[in-house]
Amino acid sequence: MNLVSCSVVSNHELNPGNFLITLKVPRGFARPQPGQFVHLRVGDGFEPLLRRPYSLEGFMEKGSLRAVRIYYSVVGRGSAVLARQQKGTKLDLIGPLGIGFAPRPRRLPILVAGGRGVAPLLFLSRRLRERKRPYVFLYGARSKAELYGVREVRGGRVHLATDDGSIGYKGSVMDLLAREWSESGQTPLTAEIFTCGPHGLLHAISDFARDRGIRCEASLEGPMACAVGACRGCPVPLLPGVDSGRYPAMCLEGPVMDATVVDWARLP
Amino acid sequence: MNLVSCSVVSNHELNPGNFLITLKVPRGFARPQPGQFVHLRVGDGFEPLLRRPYSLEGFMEKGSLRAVRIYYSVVGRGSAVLARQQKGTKLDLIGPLGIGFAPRPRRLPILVAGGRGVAPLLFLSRRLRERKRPYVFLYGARSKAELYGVREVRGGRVHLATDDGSIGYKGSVMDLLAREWSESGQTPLTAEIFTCGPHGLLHAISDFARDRGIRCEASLEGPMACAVGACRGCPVPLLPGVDSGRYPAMCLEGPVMDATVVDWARLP
Amino acid sequence: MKPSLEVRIGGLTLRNPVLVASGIIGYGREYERLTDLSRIGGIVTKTVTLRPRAGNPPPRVCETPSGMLNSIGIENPGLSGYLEQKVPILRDLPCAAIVSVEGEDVGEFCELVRGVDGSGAAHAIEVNISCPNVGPHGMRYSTDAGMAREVMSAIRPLTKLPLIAKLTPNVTRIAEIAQACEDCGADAVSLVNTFVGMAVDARTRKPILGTVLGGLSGPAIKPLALAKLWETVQAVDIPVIGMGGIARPMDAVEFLLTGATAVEVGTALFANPSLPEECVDAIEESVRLAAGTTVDDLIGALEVPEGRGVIRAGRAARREPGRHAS
Amino acid sequence: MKPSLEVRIGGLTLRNPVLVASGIIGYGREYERLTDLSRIGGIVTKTVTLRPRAGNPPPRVCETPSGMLNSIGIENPGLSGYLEQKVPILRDLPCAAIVSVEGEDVGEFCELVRGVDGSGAAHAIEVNISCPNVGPHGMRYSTDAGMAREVMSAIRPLTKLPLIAKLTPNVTRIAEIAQACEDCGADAVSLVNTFVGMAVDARTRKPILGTVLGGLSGPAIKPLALAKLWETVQAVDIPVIGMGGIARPMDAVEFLLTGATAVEVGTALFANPSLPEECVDAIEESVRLAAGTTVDDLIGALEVPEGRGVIRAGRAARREPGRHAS
Ligand SMILES: Cc1cc2nc3c(=O)[nH]c(=O)nc-3n(C[C@H](O)[C@H](O)[C@H](O)COP(=O)(O)OP(=O)(O)OC[C@H]3O[C@@H](n4cnc5c(N)ncnc54)[C@H](O)[C@@H]3O)c2cc1C
Ligand SMILES: Cc1cc2nc3c(=O)[nH]c(=O)nc-3n(C[C@H](O)[C@H](O)[C@H](O)COP(=O)(O)OP(=O)(O)OC[C@H]3O[C@@H](n4cnc5c(N)ncnc54)[C@H](O)[C@@H]3O)c2cc1C
Ligand SMILES: Cc1cc2nc3c(=O)[nH]c(=O)nc-3n(C[C@H](O)[C@H](O)[C@H](O)COP(=O)(O)O)c2cc1C
Ligand SMILES: Cc1cc2nc3c(=O)[nH]c(=O)nc-3n(C[C@H](O)[C@H](O)[C@H](O)COP(=O)(O)O)c2cc1C
Ligand code: FES
Ligand code: FES
Repeated sequence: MNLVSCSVVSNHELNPGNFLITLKVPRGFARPQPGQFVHLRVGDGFEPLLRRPYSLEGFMEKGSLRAVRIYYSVVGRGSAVLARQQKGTKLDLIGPLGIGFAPRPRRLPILVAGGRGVAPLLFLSRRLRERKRPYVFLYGARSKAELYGVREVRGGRVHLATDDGSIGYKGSVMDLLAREWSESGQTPLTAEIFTCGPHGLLHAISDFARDRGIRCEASLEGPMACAVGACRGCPVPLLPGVDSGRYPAMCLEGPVMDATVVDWARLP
Repeated sequence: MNLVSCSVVSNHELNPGNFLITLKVPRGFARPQPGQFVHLRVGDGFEPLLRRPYSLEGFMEKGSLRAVRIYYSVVGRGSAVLARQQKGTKLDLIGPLGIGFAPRPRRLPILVAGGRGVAPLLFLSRRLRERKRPYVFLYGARSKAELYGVREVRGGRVHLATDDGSIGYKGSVMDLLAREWSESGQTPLTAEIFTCGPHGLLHAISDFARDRGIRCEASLEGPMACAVGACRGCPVPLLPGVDSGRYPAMCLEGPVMDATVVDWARLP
Repeated sequence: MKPSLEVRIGGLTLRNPVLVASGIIGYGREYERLTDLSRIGGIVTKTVTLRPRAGNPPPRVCETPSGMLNSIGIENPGLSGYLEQKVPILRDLPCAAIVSVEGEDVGEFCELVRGVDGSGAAHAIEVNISCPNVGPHGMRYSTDAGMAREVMSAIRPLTKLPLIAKLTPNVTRIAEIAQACEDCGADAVSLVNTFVGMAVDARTRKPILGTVLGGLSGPAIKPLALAKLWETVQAVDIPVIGMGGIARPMDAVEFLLTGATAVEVGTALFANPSLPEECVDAIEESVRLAAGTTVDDLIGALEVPEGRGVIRAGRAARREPGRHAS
Repeated sequence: MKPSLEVRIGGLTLRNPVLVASGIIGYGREYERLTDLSRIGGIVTKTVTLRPRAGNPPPRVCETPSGMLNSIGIENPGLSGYLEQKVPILRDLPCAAIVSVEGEDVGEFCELVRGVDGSGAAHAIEVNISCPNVGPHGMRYSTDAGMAREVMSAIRPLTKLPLIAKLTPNVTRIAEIAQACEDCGADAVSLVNTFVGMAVDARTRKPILGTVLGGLSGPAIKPLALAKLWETVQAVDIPVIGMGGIARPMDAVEFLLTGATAVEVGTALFANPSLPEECVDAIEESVRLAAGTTVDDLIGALEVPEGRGVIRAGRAARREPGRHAS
């Protein structure tokens, strides 16, 4: 982990409200793991005052050139400022931070993405491909227009779901997962789930996994101040009985956590 | 006076730290007098929170097209935000506001400009030219590079002063005024002074004028909140005895005021 | 069907719960070309004192991060000036005129209330017992429940007009002052006035304001104003008028949800003179979205987890204390 | 010749007057890769309580205009956890380690001071009597001079380490609390802790923080923090450590000019981990510009017009009151 300055290589709106930004980082920035995030200063001045945490959608390295990619939605002040940053602008970020996805050897990784939650899973899928590991990629969005990066997914079986049925399975990616699981013949000993998306979806998926004893890692989100474990501002509520009421710090023990111990009902 | 939306026609840095911005205004914006100002919202959001007052450097009218010009220095947050506004950006302003210069009939107007204070005097000089009235234009700056708009001044006699002597009289425009006045043979009954610039300069000029009984109008500056006379946030300190300790509102009874009654020592 | 936005402050019914705060809009005329007063509930005038006041030496205003400091010094024409110059202006207003008054002692408060009541132009009186210190009295009226009681009980018998006590946030327990005002017959309390603040120019090594200290207002104080409002609505039964940092239309809704019966727009009016009207629209829209029929469906509708965030002051003391330690 | 930036807090001499505030930097290690602790005066640890605390339910932080609200709930490992896990970390710090402690009653404060004193790793103790309410005790220690006196006089005999009383700004007269601490042997007071605040989500109609109320910090409160500092330095003779909204290097100079002997950097560290070092540079540069030789040439050097802005509290009461009414 390091504080490094970075410069905007490109920053485009890919579909309404969703942007992809590429940031050039110096060699001082360590190679990140899929699921790790950076704490980005989106602009100078006090609006916004705090950095914003973003999962990495990808990491590129060519010779001495290093760059990270972030896929983000404009939901408020910080992301609005970020969306205005032009090519060449200098920003700075702290990272890589947190704990990423940890696929186990000899298990089929089932990646389940909801909406813009696809970002860290695209990063993971590329890593799996490099490792020549097969995987399943389930991706749900409201409509075909909001699907991003599908064509990028290679070396794995992709199944899509859209609320409006404009492509793939018509319905939620949760239902798609249920169908695929039952048809796949996989067992908790042969496969595991990696997911990211709206907390409502993650909640449903973790219930599904718990009921069947499937190992399931989810990437969480929530407001953060320091992002390095100092301020304790990012508590993750755990289910009663788990770890005696302690609140793990999302920035330090997450953002990727064992979904089945998270008390989703108490997570905003 | 009105609240009107405006759009940036152009916004350029003319010399280090000094910009000229042209804003297209609707017909709802009344014809301004030289010395009047506008209260400009330099950007959205809370940084800065308040509008910024700017004297008009000029007003253009072509058919139904109206535009105002502002010559401004980047000295802080608001002006820094303004300097970033690109062509086409929509802003809004309140104006025209305040009381402008009031040249008397049959008197020679002597315009004395210090630095960026030249703005409202350039506007005045054009108006005098339209009226076919002769005038004298004394203009001082640190160096030749910082002189703006000199070539624009027509129909009047121009005398320049620079601290470094890179052009014109070497020294302050105050000394230039003293020299010109004594050589001109003008009297308080034949000429009057209109000035704008750093308050230190205005102080000196108003002392000079008071000692000789010369009528002298100066354009003041200071922080403002409402700029329409409501908040009383812009008091002008007057000399003891003048108007029984009342504080006129700069935005309402100024910004152009009789320089010889202002208590410059108490004006920040 | 259009939801009703009417609210009542004592005997006064307001078209809607959006007012402009004292000291912001003068006596209304200054903004008549900029703000459509016929669309809002009313305005509160600049505070009127018994004698005319020239106000404080410059500079009187200074911008700070998301806020501003002011030290105007209640520049105003005094009661006689008010009666001669301002009353006619207020009579022509297309909205309610709430007249703000401040005395240096109980006697002055009484004279002022009598004078304003007699003038006929006022729909209500906002009693400014909250101004950061003017003269030797310091902030005593605003910071001491006993003094507030003294003032309110002295003026209550002098007028049938709704009396709104305006409180300072610069106290340990604002709810205690609010309760004192309620006990002495105030029809409502309004809060917050400005927070005592200061700005320094490190280069000149001088304070920026001519009076060194000033009052902080603007978006910077909104979280503090909401907390003071929350503390107060738990402690009194009379209407509470909320203000402090309202700068976006939805901010007004936040104050109503927290329990304010009406809101006052302040500093942000300088940047956006249409803000009061936009607040009215946002409130109406919020009532609609909640499938409500009147603004009462918003007031105090904040959903708070059991026993959380309750401040223990006077009447609220019975309940569980909140936790919010750093 | 390089000006000396050394300052003394009781028996402790700091390399320079820049510290990092409690709750911001943990115990130092969390930021060792981001902030060069060898260039600053020291850090104040996260507050340690007698028993371990899990902290408050989420969300615990929320951004506001130029500020942030937090309701962490003093999550910390407790005294025993401190002794086992944190003491070794503090021993290795390249700067002074000031340990912050908070008890729920006088007895707990005593146990904590004994424990920290015994641990050896602390250069000073910051006594957090200012935290917005934790449990039933509410804000009593911080908001009542008598209670402050009780705590300080009980712990003073228990240690030779410098005792710094950290005060809350959520009181009518902070100077009175500061004087009580001075009278009871505090070597210094530090201020401000956070201002009680609240944020509301108008769409969900819920408070944003899990605890409803939280503490406001950041640039938004800087003008308020400077005013509290100004009030306090006029009332006590012991060093005052200033903080609240320091976000740019020159902000630190503003606090020193206003009378602070040292400053603590808080919230802004999250955005700019190098800020403490930049503050040190700005202070050194300001001493130079003023042709000074030591930082003492800055401390309290603010040029204030005669009789302006003086706050009447205790020892300062003799002087003329300031005027800063709206
Ligand atoms: C580890 C981590 C990884 C993340 N990765 C991504 C990513 O890859 N792409 C992406 O678009 N976003 C991501 N987020 C969320 C992102 O940080 C927030 O959306 C962002 O901070 C919003 O900032 P803002 O200033 O635009 O919105 P704000 O003005 O801060 O808030 C606007 C709205 O967004 C809500 N909000 C604020 N913070 C968050 C948050 N952290 N999560 C969800 N809602 C929030 C607020 O409640 C409010 O309703 C991630 C968050 C975390 C903690
Ligand atoms: C009637 C009037 C007409 C003006 N006309 C012009 C003009 O034509 N061109 C131009 O460049 N400026 C003009 N000004 C000054 C201009 O308004 C300020 O420079 C501007 O508000 C600075 O804002 P800022 O946010 O950039 O600086 P701030 O961040 O507000 O302040 C930065 C520095 O500038 C100082 N400052 C702040 N406000 C003023 C002020 N009003 N005057 C002088 N110093 C100030 C501050 O003390 C601080 O040191 C005029 C002011 C008035 C009242
Ligand atoms: C320039 C200015 C002048 C003010 N004058 C008065 C006043 O005369 N009487 C009063 O009760 N409040 C006065 N106030 C306080 C406001 O009415 C309001 O309580 C405060 O500004 C908080 O609201 P805001 O943050 O929306 O501005 C003044 C505020 C400002 C900014
Ligand atoms: C996330 C967070 C946690 C804090 N925790 C503590 C704490 O444990 N003890 C304490 O005395 N102050 C705590 N504070 C208060 C700060 O030390 C400081 O007094 C306050 O934030 C004002 O300074 P600032 O505006 O520079 O942040 C905390 C502040 C924040 C933002
Ligand atoms: S954000 Fe500070 S501990 Fe996680
Ligand atoms: S700025 Fe408000 S009265 Fe002049």
